[in-house]
Amino acid sequence: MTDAVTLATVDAWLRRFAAETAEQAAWLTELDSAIGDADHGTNLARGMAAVVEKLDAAPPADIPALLKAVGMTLISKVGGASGSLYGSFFLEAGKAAAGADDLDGRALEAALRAGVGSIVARGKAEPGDKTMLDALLPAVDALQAALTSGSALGDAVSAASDAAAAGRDATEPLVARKGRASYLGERSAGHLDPGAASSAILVKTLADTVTAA
Amino acid sequence: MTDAVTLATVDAWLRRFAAETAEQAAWLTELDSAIGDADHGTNLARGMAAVVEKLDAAPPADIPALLKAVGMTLISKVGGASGSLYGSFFLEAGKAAAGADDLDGRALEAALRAGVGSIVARGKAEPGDKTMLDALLPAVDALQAALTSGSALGDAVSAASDAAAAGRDATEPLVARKGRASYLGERSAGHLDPGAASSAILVKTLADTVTAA
Amino acid sequence: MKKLINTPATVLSDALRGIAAAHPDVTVDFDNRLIISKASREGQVALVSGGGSGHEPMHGGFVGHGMLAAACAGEIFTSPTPDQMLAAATAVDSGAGVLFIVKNYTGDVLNFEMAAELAGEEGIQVETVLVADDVSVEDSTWTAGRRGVGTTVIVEKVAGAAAAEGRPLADVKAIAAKVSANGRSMGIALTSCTVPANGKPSFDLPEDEMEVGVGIHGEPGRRREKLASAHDIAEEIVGAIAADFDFTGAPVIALLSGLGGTPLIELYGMYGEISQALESRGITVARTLVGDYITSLDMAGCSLTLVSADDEILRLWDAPVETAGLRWGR
Amino acid sequence: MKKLINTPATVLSDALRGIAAAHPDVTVDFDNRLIISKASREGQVALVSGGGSGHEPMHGGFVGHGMLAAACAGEIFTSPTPDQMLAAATAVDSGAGVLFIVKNYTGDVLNFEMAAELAGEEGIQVETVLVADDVSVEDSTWTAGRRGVGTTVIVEKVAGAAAAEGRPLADVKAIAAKVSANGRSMGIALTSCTVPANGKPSFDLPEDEMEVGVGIHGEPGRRREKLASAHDIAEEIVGAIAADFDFTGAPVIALLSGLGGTPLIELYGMYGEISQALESRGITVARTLVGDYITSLDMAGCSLTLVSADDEILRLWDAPVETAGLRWGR
Ligand SMILES: Nc1ncnc2c1ncn2[C@@H]1O[C@H](COP(=O)(O)OP(=O)(O)O)[C@@H](O)[C@H]1O
Ligand SMILES: Nc1ncnc2c1ncn2[C@@H]1O[C@H](COP(=O)(O)OP(=O)(O)O)[C@@H](O)[C@H]1O
Ligand SMILES: [Mg+2]
Ligand SMILES: [Mg+2]
Ligand SMILES: [Mg+2]
Ligand SMILES: [Mg+2]
Repeated sequence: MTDAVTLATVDAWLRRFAAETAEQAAWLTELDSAIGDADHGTNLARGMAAVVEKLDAAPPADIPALLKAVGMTLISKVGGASGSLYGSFFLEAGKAAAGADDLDGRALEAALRAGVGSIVARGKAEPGDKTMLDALLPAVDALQAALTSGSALGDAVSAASDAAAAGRDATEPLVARKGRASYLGERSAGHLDPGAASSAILVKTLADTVTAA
Repeated sequence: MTDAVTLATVDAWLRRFAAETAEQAAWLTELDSAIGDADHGTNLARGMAAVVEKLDAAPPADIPALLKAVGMTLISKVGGASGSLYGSFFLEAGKAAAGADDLDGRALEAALRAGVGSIVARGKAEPGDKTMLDALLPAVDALQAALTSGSALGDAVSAASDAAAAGRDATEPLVARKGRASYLGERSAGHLDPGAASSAILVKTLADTVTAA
Repeated sequence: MKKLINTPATVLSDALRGIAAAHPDVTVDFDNRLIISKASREGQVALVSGGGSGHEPMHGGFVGHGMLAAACAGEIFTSPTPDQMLAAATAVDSGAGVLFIVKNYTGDVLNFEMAAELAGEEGIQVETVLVADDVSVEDSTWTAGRRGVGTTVIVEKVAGAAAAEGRPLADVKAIAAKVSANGRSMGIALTSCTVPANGKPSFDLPEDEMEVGVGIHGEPGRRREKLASAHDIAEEIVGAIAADFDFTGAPVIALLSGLGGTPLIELYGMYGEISQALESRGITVARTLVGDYITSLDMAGCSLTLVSADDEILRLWDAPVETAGLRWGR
Repeated sequence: MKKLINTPATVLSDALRGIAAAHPDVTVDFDNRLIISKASREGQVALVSGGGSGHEPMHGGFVGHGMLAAACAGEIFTSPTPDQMLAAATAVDSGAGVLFIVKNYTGDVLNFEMAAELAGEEGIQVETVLVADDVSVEDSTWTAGRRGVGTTVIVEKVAGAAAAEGRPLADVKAIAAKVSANGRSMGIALTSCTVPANGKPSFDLPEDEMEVGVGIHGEPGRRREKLASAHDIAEEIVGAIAADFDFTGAPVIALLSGLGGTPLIELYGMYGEISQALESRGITVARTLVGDYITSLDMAGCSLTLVSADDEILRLWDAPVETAGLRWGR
């Protein structure tokens, strides 16, 4: 376990996320099938496979470049709401990390918060709207709280992952107000939000990668 | 039981046939669904219901007029192969009965044979082609044979009915060469021909009516 | 059975009401179940077709300028009756005669035959052309012969254009007969259709099987096979059609029709494969239609029709047509 | 899952090959998944639309003279990406600017937004019109708002005619926005569709139930009801649409679209009922389309769209159009 996130760690994180989305694609699509249009897992897996290809073909030189490459690839390969939102997330996170070499806890938190901020800016959703933000916002908050209370980086990202999972689970009873699920009105309650589910995977793979590093 | 077929008997026969086709419509359509286009029962039931309406609205004065009315009604209400073939059958039977008052056994046989002849003339099928003729031809032959051997009318029509039923059953193993079932080639074997099935009902209702008269 | 209908018994009459409401350029004769063109046709040969319903847009959707003068609608999958055909001929004949376009089914043939006799008795000049293009049915003088399927659409279009040019009945008939002779079709189904009055699928088909060589009436096909890829299906259909008629001599009009329950995205995918299969056999496509033109209620599947087209056929194909189902040039 | 396809992953690229083969008057850019019109458009505003695939003929079938200059095809039910839209805008802009026609889905909106920014940076004048016409979704500033469905087809036709007349971008946008504001839609489904990559129906529906208020992406509707007669469904749909917008003030363009798995005979039956339901509410129909125009893969069901049409809209509606999916006047 280390106390800063290196380029290798970020690379490993996103490859792990790619492997995990491929594995969970059917489940994510299943969730999207209940309250959306049954493509979330397929889309994300396709996009992350393209990301891995990109990373293999042209390994970025530093973390900001890597995050930018991921964002651009997702934007140009995924489509749909999540392609544009996850794409913006990585682009903005990359911008926030500009100039940095490794990311310590604070820098990681700043990058993630900037990414989440761009999802808010683009999608105009609020907490409780039953979207990926319901997993991502608590995750960033938990990361911050843990770092503030002096936790080591590994513990802090684990806390973030737990918060994302809790946030994902908390979307189940919600009535969606953004995204396709909002078309269902009351019928959207009783189902996990697929984007929150994939976001929880995103944060969990980060935690797993950092704690294994 | 009588020894000649009266107008009332013919009228009763066709009403009985109408009732019976209505009752057996689903079965006939089921047979047609296996090797045809799933409409034989529906079509015949619709046509015979129209016949009954016609007989109610304008009761024909004699047997030839009645048979003609039945033929015209079937031709104009049924459509498909069987509408035209059963229609011709009754038209031609009516012509053969022209001038007759009641029909004795020989006159009945002549009328039916003329009717069957018009099915042959129109449809150009031969025995063994897996059509209604496979029930009708044996029926007329059996009627003739019984009358020749001196049977009473009732026994003769019962023999005709048995022959029609046997002819219907004998269509099962045949490969169809006429009608829609012929499109199936070898796959038409193993199913009763729907037209033979309805023809057997036609002859059976005749026998039932004559023996009850 | 899940259908957007009122009751099985009124499917046809309800549809006729909808056609009348949607298409002000045709007249619907509800008693006789006719769809009649309002396009002027003075002195021209009038084309009349018809058949069982359930194949929409065929035939009612092909009534209008440059195609049919009238269509007779039978009950679902049941040929119309001679009365209907006679009423149609009477309604549309302007003295130049009537051409009956008949698909080769016993019921259609017999009923149109009677109608032609009746019309003749009323002094209407009637000729008939028969379409029997389905290569999945073995052709033999001992049987009812081949079914008439997709070539019918092309016969109606091309002969309709000839009629609109003012050609005499004998010419129009000859052109129709030429198209009919030059056309071959074959279809496959992934599911059965459900006849409303029957209420259940006409045949059952396991999830991993398809029927090869189906017609348009829910009858099973010539054989059942494992569900294949679009590529392999295209090879099979094109192979069978090309084996039956030499289509390399002249460019073809290609019609890939859905059977009613197959979405356009699948049809286009199929057409990509068909186009390759044709090219690899040296067959040149001059004109293409992809969509629902001759259907079988809600059946999932498709049928391919090729017509070998000389210059006259192509010219008449390109002539203006204005119907609900086919329209260009006006 | 029974589909006429090769593999789920190639459904879109296979369909694009078929479109290219079937329609010589469009160019298919396979890399960018664009369908581009070959019709001359010098100095005219170019319309670009697009969205997830599975709704054919929308949008690719509406590319051609008098309608779209290009369509961007996304994966099944997945909005295309900004790259595609930028490539389309670049390919079709002749200097008069580009109008993006966008259905109101988060993905479509976000991706077209990014594309508009990128195109702006490249000096292409871009305007956007949003379609959000589905009355089965409650309209609220707190939510993503209404879905865009059938009105899109009418926006594309009418705005395309305005562009073909040489009207400037601001005018074409204003006309498109007027049609969009005047349009309302609602759909019902008897079955779910099956997304190829998912391999099973997106939702299960018992034999005797239907989904009311469905969109075109296999999402369940607003509620589930007992399967009703065509008459009652027409009353429900027309009632909901008429309650949301006053259509008695001007004649309407009515579009009854199948969802991909519903045969035309059922659609016509439905239209007969809809026409009555409209009449009984004092709504006059000026133009009608019945058929598959905006679909949802193989879903059985239909959607009704009404657009209140002033003289300008009607005139532009009647103007010539030459696309695979809509064609008249040439
Ligand atoms: N406005 C929004 N803000 C944040 N997240 C959103 C928004 N709209 C949708 N999402 C997220 O996107 C997810 C759906 O992604 P996906 O299925 O890939 O796209 P689409 O809805 O276009 O098919 C939803 O589950 C939700 O979490
Ligand atoms: N050429 C023919 N000669 C005699 N009977 C025939 C002929 N063709 C068909 N049939 C009979 O008609 C029956 C089918 O009738 P029906 O289903 O009502 O008509 P269709 O085949 O037009 O749907 C067949 O089962 C067969 O008995
Ligand atoms: Mg989705
Ligand atoms: Mg039949
Ligand atoms: Mg029939
Ligand atoms: Mg999507």
